[in-house]
Amino acid sequence: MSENTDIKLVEAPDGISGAGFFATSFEKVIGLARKHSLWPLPFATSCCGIEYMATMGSNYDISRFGSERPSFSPRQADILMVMGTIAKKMGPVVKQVYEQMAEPRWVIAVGACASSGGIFDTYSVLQGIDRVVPVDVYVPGCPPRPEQILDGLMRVQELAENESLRRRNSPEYQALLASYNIK
Amino acid sequence: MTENLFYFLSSLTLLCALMVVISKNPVHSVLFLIITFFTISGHYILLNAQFLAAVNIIVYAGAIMVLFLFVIMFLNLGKGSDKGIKTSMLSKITGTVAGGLLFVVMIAALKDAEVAGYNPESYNSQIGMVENLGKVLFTEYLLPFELASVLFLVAMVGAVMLGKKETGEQHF
Amino acid sequence: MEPLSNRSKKVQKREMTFAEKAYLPAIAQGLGITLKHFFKKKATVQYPEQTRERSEIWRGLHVLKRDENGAERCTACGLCAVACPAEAITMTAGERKAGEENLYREEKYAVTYEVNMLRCIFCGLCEEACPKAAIFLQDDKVAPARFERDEFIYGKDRLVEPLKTTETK
Amino acid sequence: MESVDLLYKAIYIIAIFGITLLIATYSTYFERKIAAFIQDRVGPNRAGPLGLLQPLADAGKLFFKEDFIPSKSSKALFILGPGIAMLVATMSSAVVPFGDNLIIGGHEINLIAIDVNIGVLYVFGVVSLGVYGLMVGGWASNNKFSLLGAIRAASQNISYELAMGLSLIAILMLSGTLSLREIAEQQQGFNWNIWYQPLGFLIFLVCAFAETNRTPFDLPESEAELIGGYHTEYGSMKLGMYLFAEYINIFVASAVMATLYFGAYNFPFMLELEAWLVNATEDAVTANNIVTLIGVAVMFAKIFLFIFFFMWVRWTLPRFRYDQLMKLGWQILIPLAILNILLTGGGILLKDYLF
Amino acid sequence: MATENKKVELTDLEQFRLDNGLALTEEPQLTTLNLGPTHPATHGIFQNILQMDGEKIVDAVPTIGYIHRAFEKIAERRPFYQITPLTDRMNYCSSPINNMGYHMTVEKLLGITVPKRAQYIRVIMMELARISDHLICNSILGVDSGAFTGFLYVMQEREHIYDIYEEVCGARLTTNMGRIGGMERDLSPKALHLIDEFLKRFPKVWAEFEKMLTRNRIFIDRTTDVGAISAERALSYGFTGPNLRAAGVDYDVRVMNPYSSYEDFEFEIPVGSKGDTYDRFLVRNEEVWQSLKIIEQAYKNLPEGSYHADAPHYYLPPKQEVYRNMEALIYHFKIVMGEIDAPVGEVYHSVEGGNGELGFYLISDGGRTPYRLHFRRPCFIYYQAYTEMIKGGQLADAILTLSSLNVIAGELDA
Amino acid sequence: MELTNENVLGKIISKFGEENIWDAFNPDGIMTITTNRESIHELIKYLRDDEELQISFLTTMCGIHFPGQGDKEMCMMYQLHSLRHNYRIRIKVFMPASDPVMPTMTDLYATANWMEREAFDFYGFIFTGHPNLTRILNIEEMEYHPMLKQYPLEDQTREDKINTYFGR
Repeated sequence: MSENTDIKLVEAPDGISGAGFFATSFEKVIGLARKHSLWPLPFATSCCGIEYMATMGSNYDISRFGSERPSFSPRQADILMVMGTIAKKMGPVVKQVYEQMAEPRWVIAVGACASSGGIFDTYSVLQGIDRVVPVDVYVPGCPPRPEQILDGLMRVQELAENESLRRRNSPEYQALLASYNIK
Repeated sequence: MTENLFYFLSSLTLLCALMVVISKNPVHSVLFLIITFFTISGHYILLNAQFLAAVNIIVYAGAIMVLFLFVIMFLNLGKGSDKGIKTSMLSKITGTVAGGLLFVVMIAALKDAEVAGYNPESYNSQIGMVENLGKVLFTEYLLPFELASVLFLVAMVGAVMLGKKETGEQHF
Repeated sequence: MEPLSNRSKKVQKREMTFAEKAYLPAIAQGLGITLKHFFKKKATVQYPEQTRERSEIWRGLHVLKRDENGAERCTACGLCAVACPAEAITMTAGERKAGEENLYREEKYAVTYEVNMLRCIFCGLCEEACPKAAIFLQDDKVAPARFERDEFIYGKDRLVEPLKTTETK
Repeated sequence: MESVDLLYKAIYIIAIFGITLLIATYSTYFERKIAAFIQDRVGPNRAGPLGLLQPLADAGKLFFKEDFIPSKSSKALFILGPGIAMLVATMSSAVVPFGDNLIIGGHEINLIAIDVNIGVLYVFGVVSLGVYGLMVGGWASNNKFSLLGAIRAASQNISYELAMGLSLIAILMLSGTLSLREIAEQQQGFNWNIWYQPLGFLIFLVCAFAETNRTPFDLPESEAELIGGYHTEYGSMKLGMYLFAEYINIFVASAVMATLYFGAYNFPFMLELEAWLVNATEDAVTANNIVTLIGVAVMFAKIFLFIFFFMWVRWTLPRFRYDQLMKLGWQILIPLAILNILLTGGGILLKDYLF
Repeated sequence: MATENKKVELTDLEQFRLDNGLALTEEPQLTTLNLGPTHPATHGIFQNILQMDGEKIVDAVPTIGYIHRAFEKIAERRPFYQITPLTDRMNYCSSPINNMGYHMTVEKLLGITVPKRAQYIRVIMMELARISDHLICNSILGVDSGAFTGFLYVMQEREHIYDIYEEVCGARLTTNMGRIGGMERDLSPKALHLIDEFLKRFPKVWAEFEKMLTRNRIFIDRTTDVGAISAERALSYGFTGPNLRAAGVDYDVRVMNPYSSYEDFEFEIPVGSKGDTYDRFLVRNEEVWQSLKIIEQAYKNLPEGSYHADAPHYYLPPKQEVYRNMEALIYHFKIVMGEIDAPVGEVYHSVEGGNGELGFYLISDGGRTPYRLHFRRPCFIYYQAYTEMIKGGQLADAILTLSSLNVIAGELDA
Repeated sequence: MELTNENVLGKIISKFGEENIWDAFNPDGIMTITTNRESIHELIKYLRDDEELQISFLTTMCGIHFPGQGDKEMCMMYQLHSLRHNYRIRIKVFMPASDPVMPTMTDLYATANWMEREAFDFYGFIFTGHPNLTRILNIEEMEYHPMLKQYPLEDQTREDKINTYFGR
């Protein structure tokens, strides 16, 4: 469901296809830029949101990663950080926010509730946001320590750094989105 | 060069002025009007009247048109802006007649007008500069200048009176 | 309304003085405080390189303990699964066969033991419920973030303490 | 004008443009660093050494982010908005004198891009246009939060322009010119306008904060109320341009304040230093150039101090409410500015009368 | 532009129009503004559909339930001791108060008396939780009014409180602290040391935070007369806690119905006069000082003794006993399986939560789980007054009112 | 007057009669009485407005479901508090599941509004006269009242759980 960077498809050698050496190193540069400028959209609904505040706080300081500018407008955000329980009433909202985000976009499910429903296996709680949006990184914990949230962020940085500029146009990605009925 | 610039500016001015009238969307109209003011300021600069150019921009483009835009933005809120305004046949006819008459009057007025020439020897290129302008305003045209300021005062008082809402309403 | 108890105390709320009305003193004071912090030592712990100290009883990642001989302590009694409010623990029990005494301490042992780390809320009730001191929440490890949901089902391969380090920490 | 002069001028203009952009770019970095330091944090430090590549990373990311235009918005205006904001912001640094004359190969070069004799009015006019960028963008987004932000921006800018203009008039009365270069020249040495116009400066400072939409006047984009205000719907580089424009505006405002009130490139004992240098090097040209270069450095130091002040205040104060903002502008600052004019006029008369 | 900000006196006609969903007058067009569920200032998720006349709020329709998690239903399916982690997640800003409140409720049902030492430890923990709750609320009020920095200053102190929690129970936020019948472990020397340090350092930080905002005119202007509610309306709306005290009623559960030895401590109840946002801010500020005072007293007079009640039927035996002693092993199994033979009955117990009277209404039918557990959640009760409080104010006021009410979505929706 | 359980009960019974107030007991220091839905509104109004009692604070109210108890299947609990005298009282009203209709308290206490909506949402109580009796916490489309004992707690779509492991 999410993109596994460990598995690399065999690519045509450089210079044969359109993307030559220049293009790939250019991609690397953009990957680096993206890596260091991931603006989060803190979709904080409950307890994990407080831990996110701690992550923003002086002791952990998410800004070291270039991610301290929280963009509450989905248009400007790069990562959707879903923190806290997502009830079934809220599910469509998450999806809508995801749809409003501009590519490239990543999703982190922070904490047990967002990832799987956690302790709340109840009629009203969505059992994991991967039922409505594709999730790239899961962070376990209830709530995770700020270190773990930063770990999750670094995981996304890995993804952002190694991602091809064309991945978002690839048929696999389109199929993934289609499976979530997004656009 | 200056001449070419003049023609360019003039055509732009006319075009934009026309667009002000033609545009369906009032916001576009206002924006074209702003460009018109800019081009007029350009003319002022060509005439070496920098002060006038700057004041024109500050007062008209910078303040008055902002207010226009402000009001129009409010108006556009509820309804779709591009629906167009339905005009009755009668008003179309009267509009045409009135416009035609104005056109005739203008032609008549301009027919005998003479382009004022200037004497290259006695022409003072600094005439549009601030100092000269100030001097002229405060000596030769002092009375009209002061009268104009009274007019402004009256207008201001009127605006305050109009802007003051009845008691009980929220002011902001 | 008259007071209900004799302990009430009105919060101090005085009129603004002229100086306060002029905004500037309070602004200057605020600026002074922030400037003081500007030159203060920074509180940040640079996480991946440095880690913040954690308490010894921090409830981190689970581990299945071995006893001093290296045999697994768990006897698959199922108390942890019952105590888990998130229902994250599943296990199947098996009988110990002859010759496996060095592997499992008791006659019954957990053939499979899975903790769903995404469900787990790290409340520590399993540790408390375990009568054999087999399951333990470590203070020096936390469950890491991962890309796939399946990777969070921790089986015995990842839960059981490696053989070499038998002493606790 | 000779072609060499023209060449130098062109180089200078390009340099100023470049410096403006560079400073704006790095303002984002410094904003983040200063915010972090004020808040006991360390701030971005992982992109490049000390995080110095952070602005480039942001720019790179913004450039390659999906360009998005809301379906119901007015497309042309949506693009025009950030364009205007950026254009207007970059225009205004043209009349700021960053230094005195440099003499290179016998050519005297004014370190000012265009020396118009209405410099103050030019800045004023250009700044007053900046609001169109926000208004057009906010309106075109077809989002109520954006619209509210745009409306707030418009009314705030109009209101504070008045007080700003009035506070400037006192300066103009003192200096008797509209040219920024002449105003700068008049503040020779330590004879800065701030000593004569403390109240005027205060008013101007507050208005500058309001005009650049910085805290405590950042209502148009106040995060807590309006999410992003006028730029809520903007992503990718269009957002970048808005942010950029804001920082350029700060830079220009700082430059103008330094010029008008803090003696621009002048520093104490400037003449003495030049005289000493002429004695020491026995070369008036070199001496002049050295002093000019020091002057440029002093000017930038002043600008940076102001930029720092902008950021310092940003991370300290709460913001006003809309009606309080208007009240401050109309009922306090404008009367104060008028009072300031009267006082200045009285002072000038008194001086003429006594001496 | 005149700039008065008065509450609007509506004429009858206007009221009629308002009641019937009509525009107030013919002229101003009302705009609908959707505040939430993911608005940055809602800190948690609830929605308000505002009817705006320019910047003025004419009407608001709140929608809640965006993180309804069915606590009460879960509680009917879990043994008593497994409900503690649930209570953590209600008011997650001050979980220990919830934990202890719940434990005291069950203890009341089971008839256990907790030794003094455990009660004092509980008091320390609860007051720490209150401090952490109030400091989040007040600093967030600063953030929403634009002053972000103070928030990060006090967040550092919150980290220190977390450190203490961590030393006491092993978690930072969702503490799961204490057990039915006492604490799960005694205060370690390190915990005592941390509390001592906290008592020394915190007053300076808090005084500094107060200095940044309390007498700043921008802040005073922003908060005075904003979101005011009279004592009568507040009582009718069921307000308790700081929000009621800001309106001038000195109702505090700690004083009226002391629990956990609160009668031993000297402290005052700060009250406001107008019930506006500034009052709420000041009351919370003052309560932090009072809490500090309580912690100081409890820490100084911490009695010796056991940290848990001597109730082998309900309190887990120590691990060492379980390995050796058959009886202890049986109790251990019974308690973990939830077969503690709770008596039939119903109890109501309330504690002064971070936000007000946090009540637990527990009905037991003698089974292994509660038959019904109803939480009296103060946030749920406050929030319905929100509409009334923001009507006639401005958008910016609404935001500040919301953050000063300290509505926590987890508690609101349960 | 010092409020004690006895004199409060006496006052109430003398006002409303034995036939409307019954089952008074004291499980946890808070007197619990049972009344019927005809007198509940009057009773709460009386408690609020009586000069002596001043029981004028609605602490909480909640529904309870006792399946299989005939016409006492649904219960509504009101808990009131006199801040002046620091006296709490609990009132219960029972009714059959087929007809969970009660008068609303919104005209007496503003706070009753959402509490009643919650009770409606959870149990399906109908409060006659309530200004806006709609679901409050759950989605509008929900077809049942989830807190009734017969409905399951768990999310029915969850796949990663094997129930046999948990013995529930």
